[in-house]
Amino acid sequence: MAAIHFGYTISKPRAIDLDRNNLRKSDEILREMPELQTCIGCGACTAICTAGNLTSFNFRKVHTLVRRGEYQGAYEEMNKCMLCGKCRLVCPRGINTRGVVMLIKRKLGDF
Amino acid sequence: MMKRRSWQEYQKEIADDRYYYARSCIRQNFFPGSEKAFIDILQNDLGKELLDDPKHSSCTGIGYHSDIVPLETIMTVVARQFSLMNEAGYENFVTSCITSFGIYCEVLSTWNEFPETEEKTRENLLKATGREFRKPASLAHTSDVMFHFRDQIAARAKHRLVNAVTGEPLKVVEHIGCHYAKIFPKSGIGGSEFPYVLAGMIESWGGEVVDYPERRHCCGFGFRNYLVQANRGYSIANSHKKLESMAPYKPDFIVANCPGCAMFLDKWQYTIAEMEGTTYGQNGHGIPVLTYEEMAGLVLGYDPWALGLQMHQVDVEPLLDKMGIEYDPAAKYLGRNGKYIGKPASAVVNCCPTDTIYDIRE
Amino acid sequence: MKKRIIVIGGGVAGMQTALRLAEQGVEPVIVEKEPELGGKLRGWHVLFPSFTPAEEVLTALRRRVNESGIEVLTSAEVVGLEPRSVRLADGRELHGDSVVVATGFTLFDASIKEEYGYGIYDNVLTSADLERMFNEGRVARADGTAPRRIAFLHCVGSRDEKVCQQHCSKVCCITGVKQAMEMKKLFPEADVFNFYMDIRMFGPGYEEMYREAQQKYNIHFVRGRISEAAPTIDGRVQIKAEDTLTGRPLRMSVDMLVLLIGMRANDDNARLAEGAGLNRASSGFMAPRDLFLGNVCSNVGGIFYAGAVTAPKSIGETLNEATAAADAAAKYAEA
Amino acid sequence: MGKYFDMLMEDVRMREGLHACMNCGVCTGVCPAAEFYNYDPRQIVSIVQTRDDDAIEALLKSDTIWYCGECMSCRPRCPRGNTPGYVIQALRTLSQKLGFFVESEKGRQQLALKRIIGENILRTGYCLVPRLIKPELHPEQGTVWQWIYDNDREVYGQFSPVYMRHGAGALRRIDEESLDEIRRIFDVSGGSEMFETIEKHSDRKAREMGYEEGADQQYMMDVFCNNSNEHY
Repeated sequence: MAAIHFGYTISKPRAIDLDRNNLRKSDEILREMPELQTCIGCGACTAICTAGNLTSFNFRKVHTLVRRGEYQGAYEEMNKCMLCGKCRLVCPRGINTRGVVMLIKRKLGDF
Repeated sequence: MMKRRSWQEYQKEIADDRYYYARSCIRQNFFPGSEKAFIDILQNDLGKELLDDPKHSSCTGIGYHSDIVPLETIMTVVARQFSLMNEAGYENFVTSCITSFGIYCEVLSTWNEFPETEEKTRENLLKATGREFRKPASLAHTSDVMFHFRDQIAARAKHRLVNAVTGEPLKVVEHIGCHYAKIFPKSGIGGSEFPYVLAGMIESWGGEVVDYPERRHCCGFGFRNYLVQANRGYSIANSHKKLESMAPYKPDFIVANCPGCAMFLDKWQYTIAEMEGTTYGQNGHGIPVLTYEEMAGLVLGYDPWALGLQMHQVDVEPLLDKMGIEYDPAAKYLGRNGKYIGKPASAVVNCCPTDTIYDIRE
Repeated sequence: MKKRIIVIGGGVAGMQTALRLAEQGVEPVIVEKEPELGGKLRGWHVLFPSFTPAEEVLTALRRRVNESGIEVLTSAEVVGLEPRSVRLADGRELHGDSVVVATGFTLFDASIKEEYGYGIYDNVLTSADLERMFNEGRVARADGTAPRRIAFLHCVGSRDEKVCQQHCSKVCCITGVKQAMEMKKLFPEADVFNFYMDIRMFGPGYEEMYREAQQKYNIHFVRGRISEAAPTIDGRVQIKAEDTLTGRPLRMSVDMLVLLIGMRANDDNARLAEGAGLNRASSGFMAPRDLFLGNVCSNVGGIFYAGAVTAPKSIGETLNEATAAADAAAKYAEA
Repeated sequence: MGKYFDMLMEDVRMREGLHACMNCGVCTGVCPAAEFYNYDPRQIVSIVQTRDDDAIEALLKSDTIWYCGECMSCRPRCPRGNTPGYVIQALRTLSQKLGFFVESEKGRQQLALKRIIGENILRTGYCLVPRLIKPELHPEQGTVWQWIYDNDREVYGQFSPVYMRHGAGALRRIDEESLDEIRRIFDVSGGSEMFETIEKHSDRKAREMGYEEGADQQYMMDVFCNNSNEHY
């Protein structure tokens, strides 16, 4: 095949594709910490987040992505967390958010 | 067959005769044979009157959707087209382009919703050209007109959209083109979710419509996303997504409403093959893509090369063979009066036979 | 002589109104357009948040109506009303001392939301279809197999200007949670998703039920309205939405898509309102005289409202309101 | 607060396209651009409806508003009757008027569009003509297009009696009088002014970026071809 220089390549889709994503890790995480499933997406954790006020870290977004099987970069993101624990104080569902950070880091260290 | 019923709720008045015809930038460039076929079918097969006015122009819609032509400007260009139509004594405007059709719908609706914009347009047109205008009595896309006469065409059919050997209906993917009904669902036959304009032709002429997951997805033209080379990854990715989604249904061909979509669904098959070696279609030589004029022309027995099917990148011969259409393979790439002008270089989705006769039955 | 009050509609609201009237020593007459009493509750399976069988409530109400000797006209459609009379489609005219309108609502026709392909694609069903399946004891995909992945979509025919239903239908959120739990009980291995914009848990025990659905049943909630549904080659349904909490498009195929259809105003509200000089809200539902001190009264003396004829309501709320409406109507009739 | 919002609201497309968004995401769910770019039309509408000047100015200067393909797939679905695509069109128009478009890679591409499509409209009366689609700039058009391009008179001559000549038919040359009318329409309705604005700001930016000749052919080809790949 003659190599033609097109000047671009086919863009990769960025939709979350739940037919393709492997939810095994996500299921493991939810099994260890079922309370995470009770998140109502209110965003209080992210609003109060010390790291989030200094960096682009968005705890709600990252753990939601993990629950959808989107693990890429989650470990690095969770490393931005300073483990101050304020999020746990504000969570209206009483989720051990700090524990969620630790758990995701432990489970997804190799992603 | 798809359980489409809702289309009957989206009907529109389509004029029976006397059309003022507006050409399409993309269709005349890539499918000049389709525009010719439309005129020939209307005038010769159906005995209708149509004016091809040399004074009309582009609607400038590609410029508008590339955001370099302002709304006020395009409204005035549209007003000039209407003025030309008035001058010629016509009142049924038909346009050969989906982008244009969307533009005309949008302009008429904007004038209706915001009357001050119509006033301003009249002022601009008068100042620029000394012209005045009346709005058309009816506005249609050329495919609407073809749909309108689908039964007459079926009655004169020389070929049907069926496999000539097995008698099975051909499986057809229809692609509507976003601006046909997504902007103004009531302006398209069948509305925006289950448009019936092409499906109606396909069913009338013996074929079977394929519904597939990404049926409603955009071809990916995206104006600036194709026109600027740096952005073409978006454009090809969207067509790629559609082709991947339709491939498992093994369609015999794709028919497109919009000339841009027809061109992209054809050309991107070539590019995808060159870029990553993926080919579609039963024999790995691509899924043929037709315009609806070409589809109608084949049904009516027009010669494939007179319809301009040689201008497609993906070979159409497998489809012609399935339909049992006689054609001269050697005449495919000839110039005017049978002049030999060389042939395109061969590619994965274009076998470009030099002396072989293409026959899928082998 | 006993005062006589005409109750239009023999659903939950109408039956409870009539029972209360009878209790107060008034003579009610129920006018029902269907051949039997029960209204929309017929065909429903169990009620949130307690999973009480609908049949239990319905049977009790019917039995009491029967035992109270309340006069019931079935297959009788009302075409016009005044404070002291009601005109039927067959030309009959009924007279009384006041009227309670308890004509309820109409379920939204999901096929109007064409992008979801209801009536076109197999395995796209409505919440009402699902209740019927529960009642029939056979919940399955069109080909008879068990669903392994189910999506519920909230707000179908509610909060949607495109279909002229701007109001919230109120009960669909909790219905979605309830049905998701029922599905999970039937198909423990299935993944169940709820696509929502807001989860409106307005009643006692509802929020707790939502939490239980999340934690105990592992039902997934995705904040995003489904944009479209399309068929896949293997007879499933592909859905697209935005996962708004991550800001990314989300796509998946499911074995079953359940549309939680909303409650809309009856078409004949307009005609009844016009004939009697009654006010309607912009949603098409009848408008009470005011929303606080006169919420079971109409703007016309002698005409009262009970239940979902004025707005979407739960069964419990409807029963309470019917009692209030009966009292107000009786008071008017006695005066 | 609200200056840019008010300017946007002068555009009828904003009045038609933005009522009140409830962030349901149906637009993003079907958006072809959201599928392939780091792009979310819902968030654009959400930002615009805050009316916050700083936030809107940042949008006007960003790549974000240039990803949309204007397919309008968002329009028939919005439960609030909004059209995010119209909001984008209004943002783009304002970004060009204010000269903010040159502050982003994708925005700078407007110069190429103006020079390729815009000038062709004034020259020929059509957005594109075969001679414009040069195979070296359009390798994806494939081998057949190359053959057509090389033999245009022979190929088009079969379908049009007037290829590049006056008269009625496909790809004809439009008469001068009509072309003059179109040019005057551009003059009186703001089209020409838009072209000049794009040129002016592009030239300024080109010099700022170190193109000594300003927005020359080299600059145009660079904006046409270069992709930082930071958009996904």
